Amino acid sequence: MKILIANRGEIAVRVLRACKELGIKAAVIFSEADRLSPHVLLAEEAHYIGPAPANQSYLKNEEIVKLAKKIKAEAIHPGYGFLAENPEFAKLCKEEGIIFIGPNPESMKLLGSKIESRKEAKKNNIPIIPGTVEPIKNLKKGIEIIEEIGLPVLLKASAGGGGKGMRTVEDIKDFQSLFENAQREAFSYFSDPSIYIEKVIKNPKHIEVQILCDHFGNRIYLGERECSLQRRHQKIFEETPSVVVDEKKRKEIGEIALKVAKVAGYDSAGTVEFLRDEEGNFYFLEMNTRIQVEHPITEEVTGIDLLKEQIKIAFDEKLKIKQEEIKIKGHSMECRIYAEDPLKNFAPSPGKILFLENPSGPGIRVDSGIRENFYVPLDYDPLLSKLIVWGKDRNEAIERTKRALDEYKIEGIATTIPFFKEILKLKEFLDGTYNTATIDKFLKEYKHREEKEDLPPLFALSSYLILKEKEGTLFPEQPLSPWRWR
Amino acid sequence: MKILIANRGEIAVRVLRACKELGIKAAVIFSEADRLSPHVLLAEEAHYIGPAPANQSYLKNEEIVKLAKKIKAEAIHPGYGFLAENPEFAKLCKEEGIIFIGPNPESMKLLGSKIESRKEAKKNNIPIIPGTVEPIKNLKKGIEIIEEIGLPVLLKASAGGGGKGMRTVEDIKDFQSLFENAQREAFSYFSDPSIYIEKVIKNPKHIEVQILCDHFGNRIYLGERECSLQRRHQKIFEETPSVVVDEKKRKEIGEIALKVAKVAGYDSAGTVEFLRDEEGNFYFLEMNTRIQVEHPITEEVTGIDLLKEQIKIAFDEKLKIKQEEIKIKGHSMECRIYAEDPLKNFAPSPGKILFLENPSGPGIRVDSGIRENFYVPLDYDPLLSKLIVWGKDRNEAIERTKRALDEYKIEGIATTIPFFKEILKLKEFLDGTYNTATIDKFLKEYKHREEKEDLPPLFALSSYLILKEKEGTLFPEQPLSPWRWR
Amino acid sequence: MKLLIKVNNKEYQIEAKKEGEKINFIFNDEIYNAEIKESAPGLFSILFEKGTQREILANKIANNSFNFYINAKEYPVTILDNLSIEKEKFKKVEKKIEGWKIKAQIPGKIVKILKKEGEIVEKDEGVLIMEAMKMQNEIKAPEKGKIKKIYVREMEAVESGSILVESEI
Amino acid sequence: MKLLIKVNNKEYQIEAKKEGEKINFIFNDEIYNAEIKESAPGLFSILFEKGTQREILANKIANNSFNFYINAKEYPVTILDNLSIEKEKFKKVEKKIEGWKIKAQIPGKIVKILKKEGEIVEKDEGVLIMEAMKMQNEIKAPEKGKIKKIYVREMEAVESGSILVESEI
Repeated sequence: MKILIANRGEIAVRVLRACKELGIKAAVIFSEADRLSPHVLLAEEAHYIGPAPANQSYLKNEEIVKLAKKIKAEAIHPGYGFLAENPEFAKLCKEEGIIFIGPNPESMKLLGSKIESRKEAKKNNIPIIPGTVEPIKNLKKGIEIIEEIGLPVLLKASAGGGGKGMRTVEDIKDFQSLFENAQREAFSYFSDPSIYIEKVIKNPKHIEVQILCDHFGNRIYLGERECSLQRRHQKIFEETPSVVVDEKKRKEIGEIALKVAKVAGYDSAGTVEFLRDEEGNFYFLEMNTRIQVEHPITEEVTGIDLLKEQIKIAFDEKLKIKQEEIKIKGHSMECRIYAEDPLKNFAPSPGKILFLENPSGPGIRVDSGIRENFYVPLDYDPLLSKLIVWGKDRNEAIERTKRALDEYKIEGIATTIPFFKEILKLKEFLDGTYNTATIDKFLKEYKHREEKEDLPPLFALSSYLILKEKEGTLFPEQPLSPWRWR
Repeated sequence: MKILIANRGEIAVRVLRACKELGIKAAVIFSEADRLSPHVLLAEEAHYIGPAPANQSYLKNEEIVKLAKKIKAEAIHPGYGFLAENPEFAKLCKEEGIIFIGPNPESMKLLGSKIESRKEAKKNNIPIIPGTVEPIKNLKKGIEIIEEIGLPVLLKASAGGGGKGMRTVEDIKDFQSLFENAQREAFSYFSDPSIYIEKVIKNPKHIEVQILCDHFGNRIYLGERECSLQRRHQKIFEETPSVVVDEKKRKEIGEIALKVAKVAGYDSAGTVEFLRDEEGNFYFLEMNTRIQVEHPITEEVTGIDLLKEQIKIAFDEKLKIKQEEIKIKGHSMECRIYAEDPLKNFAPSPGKILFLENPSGPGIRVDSGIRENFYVPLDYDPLLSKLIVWGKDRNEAIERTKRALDEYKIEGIATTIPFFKEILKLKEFLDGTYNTATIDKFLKEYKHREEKEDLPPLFALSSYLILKEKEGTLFPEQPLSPWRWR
Repeated sequence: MKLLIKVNNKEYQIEAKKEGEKINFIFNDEIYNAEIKESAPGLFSILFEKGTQREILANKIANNSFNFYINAKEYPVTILDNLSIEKEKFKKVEKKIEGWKIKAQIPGKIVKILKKEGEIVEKDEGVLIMEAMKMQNEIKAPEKGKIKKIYVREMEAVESGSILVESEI
Repeated sequence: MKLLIKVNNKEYQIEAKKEGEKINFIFNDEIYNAEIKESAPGLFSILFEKGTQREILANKIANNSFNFYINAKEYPVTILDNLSIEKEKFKKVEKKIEGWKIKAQIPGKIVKILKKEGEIVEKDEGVLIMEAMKMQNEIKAPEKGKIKKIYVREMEAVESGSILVESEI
């Protein structure tokens, strides 16, 4: 058996590992920018797919399927991002007789549409954020709905995305002008003036449920992940269990998640996302039809290898794990290490990794897509690696994460490692009350802690290098970095 | 609070990590050979202790205690080896008001003597290997004992060690000459002709029980470790649970282990070692009064950080974990990676590590004392690191270990990594029937698997380098390694 | 020797002496003794007499100018000795006359140019938008100035360090 | 070009050609095409046309002589081209006349010398005992011979590669 991995970076490495443990051969693809990427260097088979830009390489669905057939791979694993949630690609695979490791294209398509899945959820009594499920076109209907669900509300273009045509209504007096405004913008961007109205959930927590569904109607949930630490709606840190979810709530949202999967005919590993309001109500948000970046923390507390389960399901195996066997043991958290400079407003920091030392020891796992001497390209997502930590309780997990961040040395480019060291001291983090707004609020006053104790060693080395240079005992001047030969 | 770590290599790193997670400051010591060892580079405080030979550095008990007092450390952690099981050192610490992180000197002394602890065990109805507990001096008494316990038996010099004065008696006819022989040799080496007789346990398994005992009489056991894979009586691989230990047996030997601890007044983390014969009988062998090399596999299946517990106990904390809370989850195994060349009869292979890549991903932990560019000194134990693997069952643990060994790249010196890849294919390993003789038997016909598939890449690179050299496009000749600048 | 060390644009003055692999220096009236050993190319272990140990990666980016990394934290450092201090002062004067230049900090693509040559821009006003790693960043004017020259066009790919925009006064 | 490659003392003959970073070679009547890229100093990724990828560390130990490492496994490799092949043959003849030499494979300490100069030793008979990393190893005679010279004393520390004992015939 052979699987073609149609991705790059840490997730391609993760899939490689799962294949190896299952005794399945694996081949990877690489763009011009990735010839020397760790996912290639770790693979025993690798194929060039195109130039650096993703639309000329990792997104070339037809070439990828053609390659799979050429090298006699039975299946394609899409990872996350790129082609992972593209129903057309899943369909193409099916038509060409290649197993797509993910859900069937129909359920993917349904769940990929926020509006359709919201409708379907409402029909099946799954709690959704109060508001319209059909687009509205006139003011009067809008006022009726606001009277029903209360203020504040969010106006969203039906066809929208990227915040275009979005308005928040705090006061009913402003509704008319904001509504007309939103309609105009929606029309000018999408040629469709229809507008949705949704209640604004204040300071929500983002909590999601991991599920596994096979081709035979077996479905289980594997507990939740709290992903409320977000920078501009991008998750940066996740943990499980959530401080606000107890055994009873876990069962409740787990069963809702399975209902979503059942309604949609879902048959793979997937994640059902919820928002939780300050009163503790959960609302179905959407379902992600892929393996997620943050899947490892669920693996850590359940002991179940989600990648391997996902692959086995795709190969028509029956799910052997029973719901009652799922036990959550201890606590796990993940820090996403990005090539971004926290001191420069998180500007991307591509470049060469001059020194790398991964943390290890008890409870530490690093899922990484980099290594020393690797040049982080600027063409793709800046996720370098994920620091995944397990502890017997939340407190031990926090102490270990701190310890591991101190050990973790990615040097030569700026990363989010120093930023996480500060996050872990935040009161809202420590007491678990944080929500999706916490990080953006914190960032307004963020800077690295001034490490006064770092000054003497910096002075010592500065003096050493300059005096050695004057002595003429330093290596001769070189165009790049004389103390860094590689 | 501050702890002085009186050790080096991976165990010093392990203790550093535990201290950091507990919020305790830590300082390390280093010999002349270890100025740039990872345990020093990872520490925030380090002190030179003496020249490379251990008896001038890591064994200098008085200097170490003096240093601890000078830098205001409250406690010393001895790791394993060096001063870890030296009751004189433990006593010295106590006298100087420094906490020795280990048991009280009296229990250490009692358990350090094989003969004394065997006597004490017999007195307390703890099963020991049949034979004498008192030295015998005449032939007649010897024959009586053989009649009682049966052949074959081992004759051992009371004062002995290192195999001196040891004889195996298979046939009673040979007893007289072998006995006299052993006596003579014992007398010439140790000036003491007394001899012990012990039954030979054929093809034994080596199984040990981890325990934790505090200063308040609380004692728990944390399951067993099977350490039967040994090369010349040196453990090289351990796993837990043992294939031959079930829940009932675990409780039985666990309780025997706690009895040993109780009898000896033991009050720290420790390990009670047993031999298991082919009929499934367990015999108490000895107790190790330190944290052991193989402790991590117990941490993996119980979720308990043994180092942190050991330190807390030494600081007079009460053990909070109850026996009934200890649950064994999944399966864990450890490969000891040594700087030894399996193809050259395991000759030591000190030298510079030119390339290092540690495995990671789900279920993988590496407790390591090395890094890239580190020069492995020839003055100490050749243990480089430990590959520790967890899987939800034995099968997953094995598959992961194989995967991790394939990922693990220590290059520039010879290591036991390729050797483990072969061990993991052994029938006796896979079915769990292996015993302490398995490896030595296997080694007689051992060689690395001839990897025919490695030849084409070797040829490609050979051609490339030689043709590049002829072109003159290779770097100019250098005294050491022109393609390896560092 | 007297050294002026700029760390993160803050200036510190020390007096340093080197003996073999040992460095003695005085900072804030305190004496420090450190031994320095290279643990890997470009990596240095600094061990102070009292036991403090830190490992630093030194990445030289120009003469007397480094990016140092301690525990994955970046410290841009410039070292000036007596002579260089004078030169630096002179350069500062020169610079004042010349106005400012904006260089690309990272390689990327110019997505949009927001100003024209000849336009006056205020401090922190956006001048152009650059994209790298799927992220767009607005590049702002470091000081008030009049745009003298724009060296790039929209959709142009630029290398790290290349000059994008120059002002006068 | 014809090359003789010795891997683990087994000899293989190939015919190789280099074009840029690409290597074509023929081995056992099969044609291989590979692209070679240096992923880190001394590390090379070999990518064959059909997709096979392997990474090799090359540690040069002498002219035309390397220790290669694939997946942590050491392969001592010597590469001989047409010209070198002749030289090597000549050297072999020379060697036969000279008897053998024992060199230290690793640095260590001589613990005990078991033979005297002038003594005849059989193949695999112990000549001396060396200690390194807490382990003692008996060093054996590679062939039968008469000991001509012992270069070391008991308790002497020796470097890797230094000659310990030499025989005649």
